[in-house]
Amino acid sequence: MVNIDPTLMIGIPLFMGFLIPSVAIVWKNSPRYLAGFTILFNLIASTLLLIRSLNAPVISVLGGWQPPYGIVFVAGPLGSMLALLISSMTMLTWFYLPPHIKEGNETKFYMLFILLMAGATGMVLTGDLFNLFVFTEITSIASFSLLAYSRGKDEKEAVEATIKYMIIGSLSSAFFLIGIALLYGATGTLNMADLASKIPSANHNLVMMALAMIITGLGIEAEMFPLNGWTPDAYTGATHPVSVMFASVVVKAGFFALIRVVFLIFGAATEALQILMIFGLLTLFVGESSALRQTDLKRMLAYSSIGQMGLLLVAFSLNNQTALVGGLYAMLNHAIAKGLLFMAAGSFIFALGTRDISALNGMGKRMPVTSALFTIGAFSIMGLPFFGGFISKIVIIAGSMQAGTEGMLVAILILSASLIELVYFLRVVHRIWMREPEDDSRLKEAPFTQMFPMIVLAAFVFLMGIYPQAFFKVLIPAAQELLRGLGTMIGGA
Amino acid sequence: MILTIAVAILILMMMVFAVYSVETKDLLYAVVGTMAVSLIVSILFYVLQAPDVAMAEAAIGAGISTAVFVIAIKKTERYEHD
Amino acid sequence: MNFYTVLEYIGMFLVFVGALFLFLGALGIFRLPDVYNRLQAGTKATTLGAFGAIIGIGLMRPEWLPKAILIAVFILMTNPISSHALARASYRRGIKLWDRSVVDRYGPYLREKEEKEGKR
Amino acid sequence: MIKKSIALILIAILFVAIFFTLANDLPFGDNRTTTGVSDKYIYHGVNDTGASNLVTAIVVNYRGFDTLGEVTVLFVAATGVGAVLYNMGRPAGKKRKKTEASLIVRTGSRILFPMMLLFGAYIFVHGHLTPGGGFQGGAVIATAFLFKYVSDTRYHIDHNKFTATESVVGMTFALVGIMGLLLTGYFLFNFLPNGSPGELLSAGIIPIIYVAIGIKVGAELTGILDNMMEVEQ
Repeated sequence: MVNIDPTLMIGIPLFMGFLIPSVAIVWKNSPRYLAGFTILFNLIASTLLLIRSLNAPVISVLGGWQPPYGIVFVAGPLGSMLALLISSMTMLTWFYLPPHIKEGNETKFYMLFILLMAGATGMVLTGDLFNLFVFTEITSIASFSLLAYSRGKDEKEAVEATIKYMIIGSLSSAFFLIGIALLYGATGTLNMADLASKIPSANHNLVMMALAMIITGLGIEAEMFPLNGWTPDAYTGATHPVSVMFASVVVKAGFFALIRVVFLIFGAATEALQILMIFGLLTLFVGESSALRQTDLKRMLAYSSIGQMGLLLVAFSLNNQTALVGGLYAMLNHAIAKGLLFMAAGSFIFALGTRDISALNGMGKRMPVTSALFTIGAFSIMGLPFFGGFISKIVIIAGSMQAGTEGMLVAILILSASLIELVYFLRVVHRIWMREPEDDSRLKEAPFTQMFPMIVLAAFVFLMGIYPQAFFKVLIPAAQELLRGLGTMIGGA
Repeated sequence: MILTIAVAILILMMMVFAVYSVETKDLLYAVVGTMAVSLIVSILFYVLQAPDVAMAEAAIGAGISTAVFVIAIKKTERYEHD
Repeated sequence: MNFYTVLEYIGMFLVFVGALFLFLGALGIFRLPDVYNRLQAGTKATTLGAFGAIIGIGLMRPEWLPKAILIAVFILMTNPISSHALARASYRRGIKLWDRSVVDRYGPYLREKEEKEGKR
Repeated sequence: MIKKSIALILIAILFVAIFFTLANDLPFGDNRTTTGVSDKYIYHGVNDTGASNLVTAIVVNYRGFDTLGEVTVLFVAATGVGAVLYNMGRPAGKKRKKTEASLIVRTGSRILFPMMLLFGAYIFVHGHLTPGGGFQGGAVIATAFLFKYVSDTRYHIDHNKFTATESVVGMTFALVGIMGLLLTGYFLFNFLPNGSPGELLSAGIIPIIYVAIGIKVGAELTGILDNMMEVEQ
């Protein structure tokens, strides 16, 4: 088997990102194909990486400096699974892109698109804290810039959302950077494994302050409750494929970074987990109940996404293997199903020209295929049986049973939040299938290039609901990796 | 000793300028305030024996970004509204 | 007393003179009444002051002399140009002269030029 | 008013907490070189990398990958400025006539502009020997272009040439990394000889990377300025 070095998954996209603008001067249509080629390369590389990492974690040393002196890439099962998720979601979004990009801007859009992918991939693969910061920066700045590339009448809104996101995002990176500086001051190292071994002997106050700073900084990327002010505007203002990227790539990578710092470096610091649990529950309820009130389709999906991130936080802060597997399963399911929902919603909005939920009356008759796909995504998020969301919620609740009385309370809260979800998604689904349309004309279905990614995602949603064992094969070692911590994995190299 | 006092004075001045540039309603003055902060920061970097960083801060913080802010203010409005 | 000691004393003297002029320039910026007068102090005095200080340092450490001369030439060019641009910009923005100023050649020149352009 | 005072109180609490933690637990200026990775950088840096400027040794060699990332951040940010300004559109009307700069400024700019460019180039070419490097040199180059813009109202950069330069030097950086991977199995490995520290041609790949970064940063910052200047016309 060919071994592709994980660093190439960053190196090639960066190279192509720099290449695209100059080739575009000569050959105007090249950006799309160059970007597609790059994403394909990453997809293949991450698939191979996942297969390799199931046996033993793949470690790649940058510049030949052994850790902790240099930067190191560590691809365990969890990291490579997320890298695969990122590259495949990017690939599917690439298919979905064409009509949604403003003419004349393709070059820069595709460039930012693959740099966003490279940044997110770097975030999940790197084993160095400062390197994590650098990739977080690339990801978030690429997201602001992509957000600004909106089209049509949303332009002004998009610029406003961009500026909002930009201010909050730069605040988040400042917090993150101060946290890293404090950690470096307390321990004198930046390598995650080395940090994990040195933190127990470091100054407790400093470490806790650093943890607070880092959670604040990354919580903004991960849509944690008091820090998620940018989310609804960003999702609404962005052009539809970019919303997909936000929901399934950017936020997931940010969330993973948060979890990794808490689990791997701080060894699941129990105080931190308590706080994360409270914030997770708050995020869950605030997100879901705000989604209930929305009349704007994309805004509703955005708030639902916040709620789901809260669910993930709760699952991870339960800190046992079952709950972790459930959380990872929910993470996968949310990335896939929310991506599907945003794509289908994008197609609706593209055809109708409005984001209002009330305009969806009778869409089942006007755009049957897209409506069916939307319904599949909605069912999965709600957690109906035979869909991925069901399995994830069952496993999380099973995990919460292991956590005693506190866990019971959590399970009840998760179930009641699911009930709210059920209400607002069913409302939309009801409108789509049961109401009579005001205007009976058939709308044109999305072209095949757009339909294809949605069908693939829907197939995965089904697969996740019917045959979860296939996914558990990867997720269980991934959860064990998280619980065991990174320190033992590299062996203090 | 003298160096410590000088650094303390510089930090104090930096805080004053920072608060001023946040509080003032005239954005042009706010930009001048941030420029002063950058300048003091670069002097501090130099005192702390990081000339590389000091150069970067002086060129980017006090030079380019001030220019960008001034151009932006010229294109929009000079005074902040409530 | 060898050659380098003499150079060092000359350098010290130049630095002293430079510092004096810099001080006078700073005093002028505080004490003079309007923008244009302050620019006078802020340009002429400080250019000479910086010039003296830099060349003086160069004489004290002869191995730095070439760099010092380069810096001095650079200051000699940039300082007057920037103050010129500042003064011109402030005049065009309509900042008034001090009420006891004696002569203003730029104002009549500008008006004449505007009239010419108006005729065209 | 209430909001503002609550915010102020919160900030004050945060400030006190941070200040006392730092003052007690992270004594300023302590010698902590023995605890972490820094002793390796300090005592073996010159031998390992051949760069007599240790900051450069760390930034471009030990942690060169971070620098590649930072260059990308700047690249993306420059593109983002373009995107935001492009969407903001052109505010209609109110086109003030620009005043032509005076003869003195124009003549001065003709002489000073090449000197400023040269100074910027000096900073990044000597990045491995003296303080400074690609980012600083690039910023100086951008200042030179800013000066050109101020002194000559009709001056414009050629966008295509700037884009091409930017992407070629960016690719150079990435290629150096990929070549290291192909030749030795490590991304961004220093595959050139170190030479003797202190000479201009030493320190392996550092000068190549710093020249690339300098040109790239200069082109990008100039691009940002140009975007800001042009949005109205």
